[in-house]
Amino acid sequence: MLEIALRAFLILIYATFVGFMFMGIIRIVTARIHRRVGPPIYQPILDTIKLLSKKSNITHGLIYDFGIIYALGATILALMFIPLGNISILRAYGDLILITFLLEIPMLGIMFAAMSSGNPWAGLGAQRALLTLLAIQVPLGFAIIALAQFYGTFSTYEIVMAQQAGGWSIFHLPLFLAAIAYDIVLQAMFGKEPFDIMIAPGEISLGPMVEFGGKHMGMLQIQHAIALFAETLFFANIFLGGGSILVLLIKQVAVLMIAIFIGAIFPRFTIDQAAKFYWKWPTIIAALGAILASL
Amino acid sequence: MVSQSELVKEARENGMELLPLDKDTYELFFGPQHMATENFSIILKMDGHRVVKAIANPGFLHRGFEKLAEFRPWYTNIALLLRICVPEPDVPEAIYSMAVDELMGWEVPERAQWIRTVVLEMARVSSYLFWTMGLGFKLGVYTAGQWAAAYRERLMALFEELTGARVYHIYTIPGGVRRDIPSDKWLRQLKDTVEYIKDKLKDFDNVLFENYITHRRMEGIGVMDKKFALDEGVTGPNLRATGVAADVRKLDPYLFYPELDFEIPVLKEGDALARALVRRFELEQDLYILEQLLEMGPPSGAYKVQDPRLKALPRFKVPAGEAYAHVEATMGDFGAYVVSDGGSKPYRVQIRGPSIAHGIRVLEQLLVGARIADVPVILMSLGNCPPDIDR
Amino acid sequence: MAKEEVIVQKVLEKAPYAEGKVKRERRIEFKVPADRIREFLMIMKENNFESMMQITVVDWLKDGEFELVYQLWSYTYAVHAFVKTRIPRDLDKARMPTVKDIYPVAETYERDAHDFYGVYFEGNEKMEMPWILDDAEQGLFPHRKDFDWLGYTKRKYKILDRFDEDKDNYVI
Amino acid sequence: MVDWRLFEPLFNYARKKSLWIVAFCTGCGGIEMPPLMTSRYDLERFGMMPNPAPRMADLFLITGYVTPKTLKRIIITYELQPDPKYVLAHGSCPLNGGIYWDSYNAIKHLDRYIPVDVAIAGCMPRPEAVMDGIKKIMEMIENGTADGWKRYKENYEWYKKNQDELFGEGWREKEARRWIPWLKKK
Amino acid sequence: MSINPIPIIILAPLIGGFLAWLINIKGIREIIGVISAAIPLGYLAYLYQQLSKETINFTLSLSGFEFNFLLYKLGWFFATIAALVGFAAILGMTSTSKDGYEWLFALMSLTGVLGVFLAFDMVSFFIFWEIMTFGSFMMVLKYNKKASLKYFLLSLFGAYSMLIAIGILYASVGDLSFAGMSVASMMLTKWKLALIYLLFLIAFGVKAGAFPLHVWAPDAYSETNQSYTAMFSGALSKAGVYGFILIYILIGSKLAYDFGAFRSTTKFGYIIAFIGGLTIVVGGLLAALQEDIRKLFAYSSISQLGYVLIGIGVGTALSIQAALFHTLSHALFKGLFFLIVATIVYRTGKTEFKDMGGLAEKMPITFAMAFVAILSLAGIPPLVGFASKWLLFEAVISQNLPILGGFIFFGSAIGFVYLIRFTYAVWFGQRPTDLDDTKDAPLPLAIAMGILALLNVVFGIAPGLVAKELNSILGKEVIKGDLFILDLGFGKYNALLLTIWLVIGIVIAGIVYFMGAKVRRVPVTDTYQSGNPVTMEYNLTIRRNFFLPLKETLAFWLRMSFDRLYQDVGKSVEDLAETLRYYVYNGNVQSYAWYLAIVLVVLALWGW
Amino acid sequence: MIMGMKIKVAPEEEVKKRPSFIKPWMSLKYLFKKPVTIKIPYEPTQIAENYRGFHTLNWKTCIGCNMCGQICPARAIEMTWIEGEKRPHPKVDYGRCTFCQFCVDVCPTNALGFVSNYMLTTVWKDEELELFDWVPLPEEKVKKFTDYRHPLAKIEKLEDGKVRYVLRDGETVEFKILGYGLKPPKLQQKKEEKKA
Repeated sequence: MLEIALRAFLILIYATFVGFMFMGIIRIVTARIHRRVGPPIYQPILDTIKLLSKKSNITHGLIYDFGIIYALGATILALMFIPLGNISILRAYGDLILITFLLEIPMLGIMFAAMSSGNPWAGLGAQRALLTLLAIQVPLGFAIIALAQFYGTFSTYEIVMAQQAGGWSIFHLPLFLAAIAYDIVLQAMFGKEPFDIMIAPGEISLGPMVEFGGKHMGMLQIQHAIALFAETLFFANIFLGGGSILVLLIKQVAVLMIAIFIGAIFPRFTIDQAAKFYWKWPTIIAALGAILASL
Repeated sequence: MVSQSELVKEARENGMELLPLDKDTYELFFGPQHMATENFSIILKMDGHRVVKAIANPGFLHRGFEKLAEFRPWYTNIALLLRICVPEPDVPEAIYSMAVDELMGWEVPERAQWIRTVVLEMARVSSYLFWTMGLGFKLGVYTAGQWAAAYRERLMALFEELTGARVYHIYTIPGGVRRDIPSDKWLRQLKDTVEYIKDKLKDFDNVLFENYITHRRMEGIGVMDKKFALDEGVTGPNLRATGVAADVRKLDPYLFYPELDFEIPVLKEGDALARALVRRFELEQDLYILEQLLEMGPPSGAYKVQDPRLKALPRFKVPAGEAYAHVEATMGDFGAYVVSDGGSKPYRVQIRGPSIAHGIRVLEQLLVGARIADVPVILMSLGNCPPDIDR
Repeated sequence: MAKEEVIVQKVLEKAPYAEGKVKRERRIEFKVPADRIREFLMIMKENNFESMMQITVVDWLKDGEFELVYQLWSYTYAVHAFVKTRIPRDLDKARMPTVKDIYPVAETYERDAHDFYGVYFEGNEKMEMPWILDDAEQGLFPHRKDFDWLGYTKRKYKILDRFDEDKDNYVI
Repeated sequence: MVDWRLFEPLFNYARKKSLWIVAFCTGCGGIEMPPLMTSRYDLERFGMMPNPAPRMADLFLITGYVTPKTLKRIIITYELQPDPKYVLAHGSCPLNGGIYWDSYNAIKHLDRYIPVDVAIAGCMPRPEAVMDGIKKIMEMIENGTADGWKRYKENYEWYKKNQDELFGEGWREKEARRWIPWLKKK
Repeated sequence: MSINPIPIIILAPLIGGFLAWLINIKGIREIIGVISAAIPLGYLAYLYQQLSKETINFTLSLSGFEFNFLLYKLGWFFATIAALVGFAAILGMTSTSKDGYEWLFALMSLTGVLGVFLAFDMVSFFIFWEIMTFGSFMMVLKYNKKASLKYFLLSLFGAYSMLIAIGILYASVGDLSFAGMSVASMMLTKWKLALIYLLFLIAFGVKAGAFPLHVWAPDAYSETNQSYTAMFSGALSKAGVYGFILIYILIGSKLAYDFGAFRSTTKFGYIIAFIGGLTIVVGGLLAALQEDIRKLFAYSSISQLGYVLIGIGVGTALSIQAALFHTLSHALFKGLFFLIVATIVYRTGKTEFKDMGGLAEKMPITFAMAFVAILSLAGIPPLVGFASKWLLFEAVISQNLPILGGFIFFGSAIGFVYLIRFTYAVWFGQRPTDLDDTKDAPLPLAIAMGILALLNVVFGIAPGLVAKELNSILGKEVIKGDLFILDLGFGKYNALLLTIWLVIGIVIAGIVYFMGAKVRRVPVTDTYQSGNPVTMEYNLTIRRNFFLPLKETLAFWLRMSFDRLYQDVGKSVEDLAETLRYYVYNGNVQSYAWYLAIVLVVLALWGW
Repeated sequence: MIMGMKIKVAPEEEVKKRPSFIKPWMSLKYLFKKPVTIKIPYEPTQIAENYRGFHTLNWKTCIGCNMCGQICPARAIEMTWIEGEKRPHPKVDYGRCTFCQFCVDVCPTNALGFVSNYMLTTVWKDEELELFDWVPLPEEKVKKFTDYRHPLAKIEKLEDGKVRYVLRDGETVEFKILGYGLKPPKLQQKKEEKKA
């Protein structure tokens, strides 16, 4: 029991730390593409400390607080189910569908909190966030299906095991297609351009986040860090063959880099364009992958 | 803890009649504290994500320039009026100086004219780079924006060398310019900078102007047709994007422009994309003009009028009369109408900013039916500069 | 030079009540009585003066009159036309018919003239709409020549002139 | 539970190193903001970035002159910011009115309406000067002497009196209701 | 046990309803109604032990006809769901219902639904089916004539289809009991079988609200007593689901034999599954675009039933179990939702989203219930909605059906989407000033909601409870695992562990939260408005067209409306009637409607 | 459209751009190039030699003609009477100054000048804001500070109108301010006495 608690705690600390580093990497690499120096890599940690140490915070009601807590809690929950080398504790229960759902529900908490503020910008942000969610769901679903059908199992851990025997997923054509689709979906999950529609600072002033300040925003930063870690980890596990912590870290960074590159060079879609885009190319690619996998 | 019902109760107790909500639409304040507007506010009535009604709310930058200019000596006004157009402050300087020159009946020396032309073109390039930055930021390609702002710094350094200030140059004065060109080194540097920016234009094309998503975002929104544009007094690149080949530099030539060879971009679509592409092409043309000017080399001679009246500047008087001068700024037709009653101060100065036409009625009409995501793009594609609406 | 003169001739033929002259190359000027401004601008628009550039109000305090300068620009001829008219500057008499149906953009300039000078343009329904000025200056028409701008500023911001002797308070 | 005052140095360090700016260019100084934020001067090296919403921002840059109309928005935005918050005034205008010393529509002494921590000279200040000002405010944060927000809390009555004197009592409601007739009109 | 329980179970509500109608004194009729609705529930719960050993039979002979009733595991499962939701709905009706008329027909339809689930021959099945339809039709009729007519016409269409199918079956096999039929159906010819299948599809599809026969549901669900809608959607639509299972029982093996299979799934099942998939998508998307709170949930109900159809269509033991599980969860959360809607409508008197907002402050209990319901419907672990969806998904994908899996995946996202729309418009944001005096739910409604919410949580954390029961219905252990774990071999879901870790996560997050500085409550006018001051006169909430971007994206598809198609068909039929009215016109609206229905049926028979 | 004028219109295909999915990727080439950032404060900036910064005043050649005060658009210049000087000297208020340097242009004796120092940052406190208002010092005292900062560390107000300018290298300049305005303070006092 104690060992489990200890391991869970270590995973949590590791994920938070690496997540923050990822956020730092995003900012630095983006800065380099912009031809500037950029902040130090530990900058997100400082931001979070600052936000948590704010001396006055506002709330718009119970849900405003609870939504944030729920989002962070759910993210921690999702993290525990994803295999992380051999130290993960709940990997036996790491079902593909379950993790996919768990990675989405923090969004529900954030949306609840954002909307309870009654700010029209937050409302617009929620509208966009949900439609993005709806848009990515189609290719995401097909990608997951392709994976499950190819390996005949839903267990993430077993998929990782199978890859260690039969090569990485992306070296099989159906799963390669699924991986492409999933990677485009990841772009929206990370909130990077061209799918950062939900926050769009120049359009709707950060949308859902507009009313968060102080510790609420600080918790969202932690949540974002863990989610970033969890999402990349999930991708690295199911498509890039998993591995030990160190190997996984390298793969995660690689996944992250692609996201940064795409984010740096493309403008933002509008929400209806994004939905149409997702329902077109990524869906076709992923569905093709799923059909090929099921044959 | 203040709850909503308490607020309402309080308001009622204060005898305030609360009007019923307009439930079909909702109100959205776009600006002034917003990333997409520079201290300019648009009040939007929204339905879902579509704009139903837009009301431009200017006046956050009003300082009463036209009033203040009536109480400052003729020369001093240069230091004041250039604040009307912050991205290219040389334009108000130039038009005011040109109007005063006309009133004085001065023949400005060729060298001064050449320098003025160079400064105006540099201002145009820097303003277009600034605009590119804005467009990049508003569309979400921060890369293009960051580059544009960084490359603009090279021009800023040159301005600094020439005029002694980064932004508010206070350089073009009635009768010429304040300082001579520092050295030949400066000309070489300018040449290098022009080459450099010309080289970097390809990068902007790659990431911004030829980007698939940029085109998707900008085409078909904020469409103006020719008649609408002329009726609404639209000028500059915005007018050219609707298919009118009009450019003050060609129609009402001033300074060195009659001797220069450049092309006017004209597109017929009249949408945001057309406006952006026209601006993009003009940036290239402006660099080309600068190249030509540099090839021509500065004419020899004085850099300002030699006039005994300039000895006692605070008491410098201008003969009675009126004059109108206008130049082609990046935002459009920038004009100054100066009335003198023969005193040591102007009797009336009216600055005609192009944004007052673009930023109020045109904007209000173009925004109707636009998506909320299009609002910053339309705003940016019109190239508005709020201070010249507010003055 | 010929171009400008031809235009002036052409316009004056249709509007004999106006005075017209060529100021210089590409600048022409007309003087029109205030009550005929609408029909004159219609003639101008027919004569290819497509765009209105601005409406300038010049406050001739000594004459007790406002001079309204409607500035038009023709893309066809590349000529700038000043159409001048004079109206009394008293608040209740400074009224003009709107020209927003001829040049829609005039609506904005009329709002501007109303806000700063108190010229009322009849028929422009946005006349009362808040424009640039804040509530405090609303109705003071600060750009009029007889507006005590410095005194008002001092009173409003509770400041003393730099050259006033009392230095204890804020000094501008 | 835990005495957080012990961690105050750490917090101050974090506050200093992570100043988020309210994106509100109030005056002409706004044009020097993009160069500051972008590649050439790159304020992000110090962890600063412009933030669209005031709720999560720390630093308010008053970039130049302030008109009463803008000042209303500045006050509202300033009050939305969470404590601790800092104000940096650019150039001459917030200090004394600058070139608009005789303008009926430009605020002269900004510190009468909101507390200002640091002033920078210049019209407009060069980016380097602004960075100098930011460095100054960073030092002040680390020392704990950037206490404008405390002053605003303590002397709220005085600030409010000055604001009300300028705008008239109940200006918030008045300003809010200004556009209602025009919005409700069909 | 001397008295057979079946007639008591079935007829208690009907009798209670008559009594309530006759007595019609406020207070007494409520008590009678609630008791009469509680009797079936209590009795069914009581019979649970007995059923694990034996089934209960009841036969009624009436003028030559024999009515057979059988209480067996599957019927018990459905009947209990119906009785439970019915009880909750009736409890809710004590607050929302105004007169005895409603009590009569609400309870009558409960009788009908129970009868349908317990009937064991086609005649009694059909009769109770009609009782159910009639009761619900009368409920709708009271509120909206047009909606009721639409419901009536489509129901009639379904009923005639069923009648014809039964007729054909009877003519071919000469037996009306289920047991006899399933044996005798093996003798049917292929095309007759196909026709019967099609007719049954129409008959049950109408009741279940399957695409494209769903058009009655949004109107009927919204235009009736809102508490009753909980039963309407939670119990009555289950009759349609039960009907689809009946297809399997009656002619399933023959259909599978005759038409073969596409990959691992029978072809006829594939059709059902595909209808289900389309129902999910269409219902969900339309739900997101509704402006009326009742309509939103009506479409949502349609969408959720699509899952059940997919499960039934795939036809493996696992998928049927998943479908049954989802039937239960659908009844639980959808019943809860409609009770919430009933509360909102009852307390505010408003039904459109644009008139609401900020109610969470005023109705905290209802909001808490809504929170549970939302999490459950959106499929958020560890609530019951997730367990059933998860099962369904695994069931579908394990059969290698990617497209159907895609439907389910999309469905859960669209669930998210429309629920957030509901949440935003009703509970959060700025409250219109006229809703300031809104009170929380009345006690009976609160109790009814509480029961359903509690079950949502209980079955969510302990899905094994249901899984065990489902295993015993199908008679084999498909879903392994214990009380908290669902183990399929290729996938595993541990609800308890998940709950524990969620609690741990929330505790960690809570610690971080409470370490920060204190919070201060601010009103809605003190928010970021680009720096502008606002008053309560500004509308700060997106009240209408919240998902306008979605609407625009789907503009092309939305132009094709089956509702309008039916109206057009109806109109052309009307034209026909116009020309023929010299011969058959008799001035009676009802017969006119009958006439229309007959024409429609004829058209259907011709394979229109 | 335009009569009698030839306007060179660019061909449309040159103005128009073709959208592309591939070209944006080219911009990643800057990832490994050196940033263009100037790393202030670790890297010094080079600004123009004649950047219009703070003023200098040659106290010897200043004739107190108030030309500067008249031309100043912000009225930032106030003539100050200093003990021991025959003529008033301009006092520049950087809370007003727009750095247009018109005053330098009009100065008939070239006594007013400017240096490229431009940095003056203070805490917003009354005693520190004193720095914004000073009588410019001679060029050699100002120019020795090459870090572009304002030369004064602080201005101390001593008793009876005396002020002490403390330069940043510790050097001090002390003088007594008698009064402000164009007329000598003694005359002003006499006038007031007359009025009284």
